Amino acid sequence: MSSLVTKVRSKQIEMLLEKGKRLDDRGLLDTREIKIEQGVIEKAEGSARVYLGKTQVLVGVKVGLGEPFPDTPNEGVLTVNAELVPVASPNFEPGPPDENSIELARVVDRGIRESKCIDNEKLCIAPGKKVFVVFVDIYVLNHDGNLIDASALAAMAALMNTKMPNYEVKDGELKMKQGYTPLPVKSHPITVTTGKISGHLIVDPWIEEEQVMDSRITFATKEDGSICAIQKGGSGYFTPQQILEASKIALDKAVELRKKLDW
Amino acid sequence: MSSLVTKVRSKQIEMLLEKGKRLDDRGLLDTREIKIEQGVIEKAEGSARVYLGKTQVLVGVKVGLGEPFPDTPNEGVLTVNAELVPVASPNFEPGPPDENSIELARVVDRGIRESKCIDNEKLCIAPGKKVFVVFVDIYVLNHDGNLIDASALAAMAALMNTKMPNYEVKDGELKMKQGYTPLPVKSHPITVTTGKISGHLIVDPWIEEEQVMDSRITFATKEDGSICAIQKGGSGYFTPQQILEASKIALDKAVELRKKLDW
Amino acid sequence: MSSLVTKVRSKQIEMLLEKGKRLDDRGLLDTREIKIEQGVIEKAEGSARVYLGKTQVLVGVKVGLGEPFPDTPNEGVLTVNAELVPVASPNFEPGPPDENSIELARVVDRGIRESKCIDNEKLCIAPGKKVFVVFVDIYVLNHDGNLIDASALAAMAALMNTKMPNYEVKDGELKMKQGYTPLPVKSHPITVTTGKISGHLIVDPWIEEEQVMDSRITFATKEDGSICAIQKGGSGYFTPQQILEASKIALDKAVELRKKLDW
Amino acid sequence: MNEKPDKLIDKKGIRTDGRKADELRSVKLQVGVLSHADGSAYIEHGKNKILAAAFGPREVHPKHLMQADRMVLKVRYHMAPFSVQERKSPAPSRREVELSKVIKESLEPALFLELYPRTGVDVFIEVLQADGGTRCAAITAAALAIADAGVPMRDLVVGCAAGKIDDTVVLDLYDAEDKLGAADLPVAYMPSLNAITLLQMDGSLEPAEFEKAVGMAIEGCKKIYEMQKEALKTKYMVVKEVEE
Amino acid sequence: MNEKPDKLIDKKGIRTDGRKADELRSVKLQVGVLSHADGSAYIEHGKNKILAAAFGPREVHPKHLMQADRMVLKVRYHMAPFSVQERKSPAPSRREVELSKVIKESLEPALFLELYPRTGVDVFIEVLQADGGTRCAAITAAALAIADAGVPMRDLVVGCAAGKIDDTVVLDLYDAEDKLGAADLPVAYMPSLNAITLLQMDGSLEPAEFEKAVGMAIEGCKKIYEMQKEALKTKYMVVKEVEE
Amino acid sequence: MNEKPDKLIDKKGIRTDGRKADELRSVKLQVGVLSHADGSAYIEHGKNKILAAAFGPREVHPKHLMQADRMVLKVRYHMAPFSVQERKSPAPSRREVELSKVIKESLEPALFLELYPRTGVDVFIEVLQADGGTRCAAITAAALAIADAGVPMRDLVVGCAAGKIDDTVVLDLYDAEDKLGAADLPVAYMPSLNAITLLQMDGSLEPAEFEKAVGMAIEGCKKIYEMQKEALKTKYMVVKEVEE
Repeated sequence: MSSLVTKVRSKQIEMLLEKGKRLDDRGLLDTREIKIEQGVIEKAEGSARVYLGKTQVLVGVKVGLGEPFPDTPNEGVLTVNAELVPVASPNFEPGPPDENSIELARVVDRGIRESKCIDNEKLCIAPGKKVFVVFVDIYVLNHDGNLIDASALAAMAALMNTKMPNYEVKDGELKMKQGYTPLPVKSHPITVTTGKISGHLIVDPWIEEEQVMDSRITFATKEDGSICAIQKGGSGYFTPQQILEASKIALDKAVELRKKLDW
Repeated sequence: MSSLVTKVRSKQIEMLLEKGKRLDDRGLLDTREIKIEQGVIEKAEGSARVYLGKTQVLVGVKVGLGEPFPDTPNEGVLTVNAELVPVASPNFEPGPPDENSIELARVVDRGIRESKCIDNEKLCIAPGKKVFVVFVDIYVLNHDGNLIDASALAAMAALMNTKMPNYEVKDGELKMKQGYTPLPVKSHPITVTTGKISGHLIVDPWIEEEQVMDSRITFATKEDGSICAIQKGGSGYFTPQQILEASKIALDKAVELRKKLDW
Repeated sequence: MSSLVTKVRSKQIEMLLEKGKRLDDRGLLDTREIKIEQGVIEKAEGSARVYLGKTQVLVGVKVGLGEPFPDTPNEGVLTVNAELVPVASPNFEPGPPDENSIELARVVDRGIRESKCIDNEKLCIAPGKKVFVVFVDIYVLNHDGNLIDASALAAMAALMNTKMPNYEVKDGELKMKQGYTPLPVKSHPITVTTGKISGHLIVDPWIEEEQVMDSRITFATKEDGSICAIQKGGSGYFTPQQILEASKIALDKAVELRKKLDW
Repeated sequence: MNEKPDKLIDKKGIRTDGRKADELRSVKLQVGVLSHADGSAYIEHGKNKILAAAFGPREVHPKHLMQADRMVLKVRYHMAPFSVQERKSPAPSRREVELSKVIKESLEPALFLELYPRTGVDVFIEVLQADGGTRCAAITAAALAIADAGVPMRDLVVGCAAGKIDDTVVLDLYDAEDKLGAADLPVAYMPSLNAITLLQMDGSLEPAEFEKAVGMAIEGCKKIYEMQKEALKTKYMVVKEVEE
Repeated sequence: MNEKPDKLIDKKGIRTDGRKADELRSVKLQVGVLSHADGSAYIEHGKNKILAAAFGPREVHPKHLMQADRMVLKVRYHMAPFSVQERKSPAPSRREVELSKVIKESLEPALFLELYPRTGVDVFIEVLQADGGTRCAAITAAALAIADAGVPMRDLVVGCAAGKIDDTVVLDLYDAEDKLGAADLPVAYMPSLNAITLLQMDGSLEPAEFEKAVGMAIEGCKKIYEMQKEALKTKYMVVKEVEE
Repeated sequence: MNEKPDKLIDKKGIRTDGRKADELRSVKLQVGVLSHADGSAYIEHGKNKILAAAFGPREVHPKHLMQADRMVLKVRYHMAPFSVQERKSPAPSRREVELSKVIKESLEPALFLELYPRTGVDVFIEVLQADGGTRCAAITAAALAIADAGVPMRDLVVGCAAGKIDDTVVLDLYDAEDKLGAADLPVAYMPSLNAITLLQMDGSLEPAEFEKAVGMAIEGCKKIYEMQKEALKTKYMVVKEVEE
């Protein structure tokens, strides 16, 4: 977008915010409509597509076998990767992950990992030798803003939908057994991002807002009301007061979403 | 080449084709002179240099040891790689393989693989554990057109010239024995490319023709007259009738070449 | 630097050299002041920072475990890598090693390897299976000229400062024992680079001289006065007579430095 | 994974997924599915699920690829890591590079490249789930995405494979048939111009079988072509209704 | 390597390295340490040893990254291969890419980006030895390097983490506390503007603990800020003395 | 592979390949062997088989490498995957990057770089088979390729190594001598200017041996120089005959 258009749009957005309104008619603390479809990729061990307004994220989960890390011989391995697929935006280019997709993957990873929502020890088949390796691939299909929340939601929905093949170790050999077991998901972190535009805090910024936004702050929180991951982004700043306000907003929205999603 | 020069040359080529002639005095279905030198790289297990007119391709074959693929535990591994070496053309740049060299390698690979010309099971030393890995490296040294046919010919000539060291498994240990065995080559696919310039089909296009050519179609065929690989290339199209015509041309030329080469 | 500035500076340097002088008041065969600090990175197994005038090079040595090369089953593995860290010069860019850092690493490597200054067989823990892998990482922190000599000096000083953990093989298992052993350094190659500016040979060129220098020649020599590595660099040439003169200079300076450093 | 069946086609001419020799898999097409692409389409062809987006005509990036006398079409065929049995690295494989090239060359004949010099059209194809015949389904979707972007075309391009399983020439192989069958022959075609714009084959075909397979693939293309046109119409009808 | 201790903080509130809960590690700052950078600084924060250099304002390279309406700040956070226990490959890891981004975004609020369009400032950070809290120490040094390069700033930026070990909220975690503790919360702050420019967290914190940790980190930042100003002053005083 | 022989040179001064200490391997040179390069040459030096091609003077690509006050020479030394015992990956190794640099610097003194500003010459060297001393043979061929391209030169550059096997200084080491010998000293030389443009060494040499080796390498260079001139003459004579 040209610099002039950005400035005009920026002014317009600020004026609306002064009146407690947003371009798309939401209130400052309203989340866009959420739609979750699970099991959309039958060939993957788990999958979910999330629509957050027009933002569309597909997450596929593949479960493979591998070796554990030497310092956690009894735990499975979780890998989160994000692709900003070029179908999603004229600004995405094909190629190896850039800083934006790496940050996205790492923030989603942190929410999952730090909430300890997966019972990692149940992913161990033979301690120190064979464990399940869970690949969570985030595929952003349409970028209409707030990729972090949409991706975190899609990743959790896909993990909740994931099944693992059954294995047993017999005479030192690994054998596949009949049937599947659901991935052991113990809790459900909810990730809420708040944006700041000229002093106003707004929830779930969409793309027009992101383009004029000072900064954002993301909180992943658990069922018990504790915080498990935070990420500030963007070229602006927050006052300590705004940070605390954003944390409260995130906790409130999480409660609201848990009810809606029954998580 | 500038766009104007291309257009003039293009016109000239078309006018000649109308009269059944080509820039280099060949008939439309004539192949350039072929010269094959085998064993030119003494240190490689197999090698051949092919001259197709001024086009020059060197293929070296290295035979190593490796593990078989899990789904074919009794078969050796064949790998075809092509380098458009920058000595060959002012338009070739050093660097990792681009789409042209990857297509070249894969088309040659397909001709070899689908014709089943190598007795893959004879490349197995210890089932599921040790097999021969055959690296076919195509090195384009001078690009005067029709790299596919020249490369396919050079690859086959090099494979026919390839020797494998002898191994035996003794007490679970792999031991090299005296002498060498020829690579088991069972048949000899012949690859023929036909180009289309403003409706005319020509065999073995050279570089001046390639620069103005609509499209090309390559057929690899076997001794028994069956087709084992096809590749259409270029930004133009063929009618179904032209496709069938090109297939007949390729089969006829293959018979002619087999006689000439005694393959 | 602009081409004009370079020419003026070049002229100035040449005029001084005619009078046996240099821009920084050194004599033609004088080395800049050398300062060596060992053990500056406590967490590395060895380290040293060398100041050669304003040129500053930090070398860290990490000692790990790995497999020996198949053709030297009784020897440890030495790996030298150099990073022209972008803090060191406005002309250094982040990214994979370019030809300059690769040459630097390989010349330093050659001095160490060809002098046989490390008792490689003492780096073997279990022949053919486990050996020490010694990573020498050259980190150029400030580039004020003559990186080769500064880096070679820092690498040797770091290796002399390196300790290896103690291991023993017990019942086929590798066990770490108490304490550390110094890396077995048997000799101390000294590397001296001579530059040529319009016929004058100068020792230890600094950056202003390097920018106008025709070429350089580096000799690594041992305690016994033998030469173990040479590298000519730069776009100019040397006469055979100049080469011999440079070799004598290098041998003389090495003697002088050995005294100073007590190596 | 699964055992190889004795036969891929039984005495009655029924294939392992219940189809007859010349029967297409079900095909579902949707146009205009992505709000930030200039054009887009989604195809479900059997179990293949593929998304295509077109951007342009726009500036060519990087600039040195710009052509003074023609439009530059760039195509990327890419498979999602979760689209296949074993997780695929997102880095482009040699297969994906080759397919990107042949798909590009299958679409170029449909475009008036020389009429839009100094511009570029980028087509991105994402295979979300693969089940045999992805390049053909990708072409079908890509052509729709380009049309949806408003780029003038000589005709739509449509892809469909034929091949041989056991001793029978059949239409539109799915994954298991592709892997265990005797030959696969993907074709792309512009029906109103009777032009074949992609043709590949691997396996083994007698000349007569080859001729039959080409004909069968073309018939398959023609059927899907009707659905393509319908999908385009539907989208614009819907748009029209909304606008009223 | 080392065994996990029973407790990271004892009954008297003393941590495994002898510090109290709200005690900083020793910090040593030096400005203008590299002769070929436009600005530079060196920090020893506990056992962290970090070098930062700033170049600019200068031409943006490569050119297509130049912005017509603002200065472009580029930041690279990089760890020396020998800075950590196991040798680290010099190729940038995903962690280093993310930290480069958040550090850049922590420094940008201090710069008058819009006043210097079409120019660029490059900040290179080299972690020579890492002992927990490198991103915070890196920010402290980077801000000094930028100031040393003479680039106008709204305020210095200073980094300091807080966190939780066992059940206690503490200041400035070192490596072992970071790995074995319950939460780490790095903060960057501009004291005179009361602006938080970096905030990350992983682990588990109750809202009240979070509030406490943010406050504690800010107090830590304020202390280091005084040292930053001193370090800048010292450098320029020294320079002045030399010039007289 | 092969066992190490007891001696690399016997009592009569005969080496394992039958040569005397100061004897060159057979050298075969051919100029103008590639039709699409501006200049080209092929060398067989012992069992080394090397192809060199020169392009230019032409535009520098990418443009930012262009120099306003001089011609830019780019050199790539590259080994074919099948040129050595174990298949070599076609990606450039660190060794190939270093050799490309020193070969470039061995050729630059022969060119009037400052007379052709804003232009570039690219030299591509392909080692088809390697048997010790490839960098020297590559230089010999590269100089011929540049001359064949019609780029003005101060002199041809010619490469030849000397070295030490057992206790004897010898000329032109082949692969086994290189690997098992005591020192290898590759030299490039412009005979009519008495200029050494490449000199490297690894191994161990006394100063006197070093002096002897340099002298021996220069004598070797002079012999090959005569063949170079002959090869150029032959090509142009042939060309002349054809033109008549």
